[in-house]
Amino acid sequence: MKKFVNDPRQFVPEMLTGIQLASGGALDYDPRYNLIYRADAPNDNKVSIIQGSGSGHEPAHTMIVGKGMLDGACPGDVFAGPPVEFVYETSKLLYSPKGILHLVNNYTGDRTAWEMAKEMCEADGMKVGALLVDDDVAVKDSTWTVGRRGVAGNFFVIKATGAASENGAELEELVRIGEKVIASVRSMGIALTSCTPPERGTPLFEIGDDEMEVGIGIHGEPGRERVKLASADEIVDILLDAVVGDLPYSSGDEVALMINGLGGTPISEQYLLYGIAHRKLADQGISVFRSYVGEYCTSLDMAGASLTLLKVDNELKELLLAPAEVSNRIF
Amino acid sequence: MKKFVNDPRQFVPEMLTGIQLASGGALDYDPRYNLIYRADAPNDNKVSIIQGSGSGHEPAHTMIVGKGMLDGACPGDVFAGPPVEFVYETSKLLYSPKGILHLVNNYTGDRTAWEMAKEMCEADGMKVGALLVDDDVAVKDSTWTVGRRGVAGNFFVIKATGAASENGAELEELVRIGEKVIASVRSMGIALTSCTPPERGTPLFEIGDDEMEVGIGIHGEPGRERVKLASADEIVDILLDAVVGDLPYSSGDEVALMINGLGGTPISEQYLLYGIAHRKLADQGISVFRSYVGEYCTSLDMAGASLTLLKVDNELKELLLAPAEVSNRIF
Amino acid sequence: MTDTNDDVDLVLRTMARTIVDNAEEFAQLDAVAGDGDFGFSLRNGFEVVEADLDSFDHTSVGALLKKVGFVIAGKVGGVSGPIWGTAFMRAAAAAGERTRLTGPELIEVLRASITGISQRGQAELGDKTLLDALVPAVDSLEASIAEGFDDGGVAAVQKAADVAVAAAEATLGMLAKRGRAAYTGERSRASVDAGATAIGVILQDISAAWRDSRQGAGQ
Amino acid sequence: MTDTNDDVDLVLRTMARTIVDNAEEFAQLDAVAGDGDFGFSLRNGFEVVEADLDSFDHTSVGALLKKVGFVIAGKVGGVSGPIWGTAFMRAAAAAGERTRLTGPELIEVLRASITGISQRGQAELGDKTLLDALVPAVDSLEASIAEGFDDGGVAAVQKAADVAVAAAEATLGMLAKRGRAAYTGERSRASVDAGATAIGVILQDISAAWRDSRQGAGQ
Ligand SMILES: Nc1ncnc2c1ncn2[C@@H]1O[C@H](COP(=O)(O)OP(=O)(O)O)[C@@H](O)[C@H]1O
Ligand SMILES: Nc1ncnc2c1ncn2[C@@H]1O[C@H](COP(=O)(O)OP(=O)(O)O)[C@@H](O)[C@H]1O
Ligand SMILES: [Mg+2]
Ligand SMILES: [Mg+2]
Ligand SMILES: [Mg+2]
Ligand SMILES: [Mg+2]
Repeated sequence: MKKFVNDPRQFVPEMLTGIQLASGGALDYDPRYNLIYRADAPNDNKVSIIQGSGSGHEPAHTMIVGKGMLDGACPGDVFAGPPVEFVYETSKLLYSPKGILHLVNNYTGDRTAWEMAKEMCEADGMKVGALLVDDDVAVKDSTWTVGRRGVAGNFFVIKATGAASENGAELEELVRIGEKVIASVRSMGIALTSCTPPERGTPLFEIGDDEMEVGIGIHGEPGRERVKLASADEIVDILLDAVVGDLPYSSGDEVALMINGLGGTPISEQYLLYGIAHRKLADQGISVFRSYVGEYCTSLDMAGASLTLLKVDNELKELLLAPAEVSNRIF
Repeated sequence: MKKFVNDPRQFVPEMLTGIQLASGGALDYDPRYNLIYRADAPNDNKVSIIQGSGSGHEPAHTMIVGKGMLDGACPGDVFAGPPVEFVYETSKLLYSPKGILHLVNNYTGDRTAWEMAKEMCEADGMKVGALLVDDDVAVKDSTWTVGRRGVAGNFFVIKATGAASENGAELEELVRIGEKVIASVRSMGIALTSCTPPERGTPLFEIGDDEMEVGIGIHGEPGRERVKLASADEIVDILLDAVVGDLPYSSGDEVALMINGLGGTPISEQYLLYGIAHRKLADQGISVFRSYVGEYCTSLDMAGASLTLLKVDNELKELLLAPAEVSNRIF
Repeated sequence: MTDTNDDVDLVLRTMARTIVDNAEEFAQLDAVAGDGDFGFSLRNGFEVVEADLDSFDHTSVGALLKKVGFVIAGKVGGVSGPIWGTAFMRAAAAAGERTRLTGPELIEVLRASITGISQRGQAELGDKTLLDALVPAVDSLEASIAEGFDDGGVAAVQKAADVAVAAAEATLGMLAKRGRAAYTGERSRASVDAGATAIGVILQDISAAWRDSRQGAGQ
Repeated sequence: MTDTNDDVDLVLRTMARTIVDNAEEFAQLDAVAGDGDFGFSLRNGFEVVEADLDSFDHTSVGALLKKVGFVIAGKVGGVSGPIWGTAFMRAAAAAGERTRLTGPELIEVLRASITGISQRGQAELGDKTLLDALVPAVDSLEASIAEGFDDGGVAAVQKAADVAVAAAEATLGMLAKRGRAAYTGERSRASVDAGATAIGVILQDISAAWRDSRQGAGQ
């Protein structure tokens, strides 16, 4: 296994320690619940916003805790949603009199833990809002399925609700905004390689040198189908067809366009994909309001990328442009 | 080859097109010289700062063009410094009456091209300053060697001179500041895997599953030595010993600490390394003024990381904290 | 017949050991169509159960199982935390303050677990989850208890374990409707369910421990 | 003897073709201890030379070589751009407006190239660069010219090419003091220098083309 790691079972705690130390005092770390939180949270004047899925998707979500984003994140182990206890205790620790918002990615593990914790919080008299993120169009959505997965589009839910919360919005308002984002955001990913959880030490699946997984999840679970490796142009076509056709997005729409690296794909390739996608969208009359290129929601060291579109209106534009500060920064 | 690419020979132009399109009008692109530059450059009221090494090190340097950073970057092909013509023409296009600053990484190819171009510019009557970045302690520095390589420490040279230039500093002042940074910054890297240039299509070197390259360069050229894969703790020890011992940095020093991912190593591992390094430095009485964790100067898809220390004084602290805007952003 | 509480203790101890010992193998089963964390997640809870079992409140079956449920919900992530946690908590509620359970009472407790899992996971029999091994095993045990036995249940438990293993093997070819494997659609048919397989392995070990305890008791 | 300008054109054309054809191989040689771009970088320039050669100013040897030098400096990145660009520009300056060069004049032009490379790269003979093949080849040619020949130089060029190949092979075991290979220290001894090897390959192809041109002329 080619990783920078000590004891693989300490991978998550050691990473979280690094996040805290890198924050220059902006963040605190509670090792009992894998919890990274704003040193100034809870803030009586704003609704607290928390999230926690599996680890291994960094920077989501522990590295995007900060002003205008999350107040706290309490992930589970690599690719395992947090135990109920993490969520319940985090909710109590970060509870604001204005309420607390649970941002939940739609996986059965995450959902059940967050639902159980929400019930426990409400039994304690806490005011809890919840949003279920499910932007991955690779998964069929119907009442008898487990529904779509939450993937990179999650970033926009955090960004929008985080900005609104910073402005003092009430819990109901945040839920409305979050639901608007969720209704307007769609994603799909393609993997070129598998990924290796530190404790496992070997790739989660084998894949040929000339193959790729279309509609990949972010946990090394296999994708929708395996096909021959294609050119960047063809790959963008596959992604755009699936994503644009789903909402659908149509001529005249303004969108945020995100190319998200899955962890092992260099930024150079991500920008190459971005350029192609931007031009192909323009050809369809869909104009990009703002670009997002980089790693937002990864799958450990997987080589691959996902494409996310968010249809924006004036309210969302303003929230996207609002300032924010996270530990995962450049300057 | 597991890459998002169309014609490999168009890799660099297609990536640069993506950078321009993602910039929302902040950047322009001149395909004749692989040139990405600020749409508002040259600015008569500030010295222009340009750089250009090989491609394949993104975000360095084309993705860190912007306010408070570079005015332009004109890289060559993957791992090849720019032809003289790129540098000369870029210098002319971005020339400001206050002068132009050439930031050069110390590789023979880069240096010769930039020196030739500088002579040509000066023959035209232009005022040109030059800084030679050589922070890699893995390479022995002596008069009969080619000298140290310029690696991730380069970021700090850009950040400091970029901020000062934005404040209106004169060319001589920028050279002084840059030289101070260069005198105070040291780096070393370790690779866990090789990297694959798009046109070549196969890794530049073979490396065993239980091996790592210590003192790796950023072009897939082999490192100082190949040793058995070690734990994250041991790796940080190797890096810190080499880097701290070189300047040397000593108890009471304040530093900027950078963990730079080489392209294929996920951000989770980078933060894990950061936490270890931060604590080990504290043990030596060296305190971290500010953290930098992420990809700053990569080697395509290489799994690996480098550690950079910059000793800071009040002047450098202020320059590091000054605002900056680049296309490679999170929000 | 020994005290039920002792039996529950034995079962928990056996189960915990099996899970700790098979963490990698169970994780590997989950890697085929899932995300490879199943065994590691379960272990995070059951290694605490194993280490701390002696200190848990043993005054009643309900008290003991409740504590186990809390540990699981506190330590186990992913779908397994809520699923297994709920299973133990519902069993605890059904067992209540009793220290002895009759055969039919045991079945009632196990049924409460199953209902809990089914509700929590919104999963039904045939959805290709651990229920597909657990339910037939409990059915088998119920039938054996109804028939009656004079070996302390040694054969009945073994039969239930065998039924579980066979049922787990029969998940090969099934379409996953719940869990991460469901994302892969038709591709999920190519592998067995990790949770169901784990139930088979755990029940085999419980059966062996049960036999040892009964033979030990008989000597 | 044909017009020198025609010979220069022939040499340039041959060289360009060899470089384009061997781009991957030359890049591979550079990958061992360097960064694997050498062949691709050279090709970026010489494919333009090949495509546009007819349109270049052929009024003098100096004019032709100068244009080639400009193309190389404009298109070739890495150390090879300045090195090869300088080599052609210095050769151009030495050749000047002449259209014919005597043997000794040719050697003078080649020496000017070598000096240019050496100055530009701050490299000396023995530093394990292309100089280690180029210098002995030019030495050999100079000696052959001094001895005189009556085959239009066919044997002399072949001998120089053979000397270059042998010298390139002899870079195996040498310690690299310049170029990226120098970063690897003692490890650099394990491979031949890419630039020197390329010189050998190019000279062999030039020799073959030279022989064809002279035999063609002789028929
Ligand atoms: N909705 C569900 N209801 C009941 N059991 C489930 C459900 N989903 C998955 N399982 C069981 O849990 C196992 C996977 O557990 P685990 O790996 O911890 O979950 P995940 O990684 O998907 O969060 C599956 O093999 C299956 O037996
Ligand atoms: N300083 C130097 N002076 C002369 N020739 C050099 C020098 N450095 C390298 N070379 C030659 O150039 C070749 C490498 O060229 P290239 O790959 O383009 O350079 P790089 O990738 O290091 O910029 C080497 O094999 C060597 O023959
Ligand atoms: Mg999981
Ligand atoms: Mg190079
Ligand atoms: Mg799983
Ligand atoms: Mg090279």
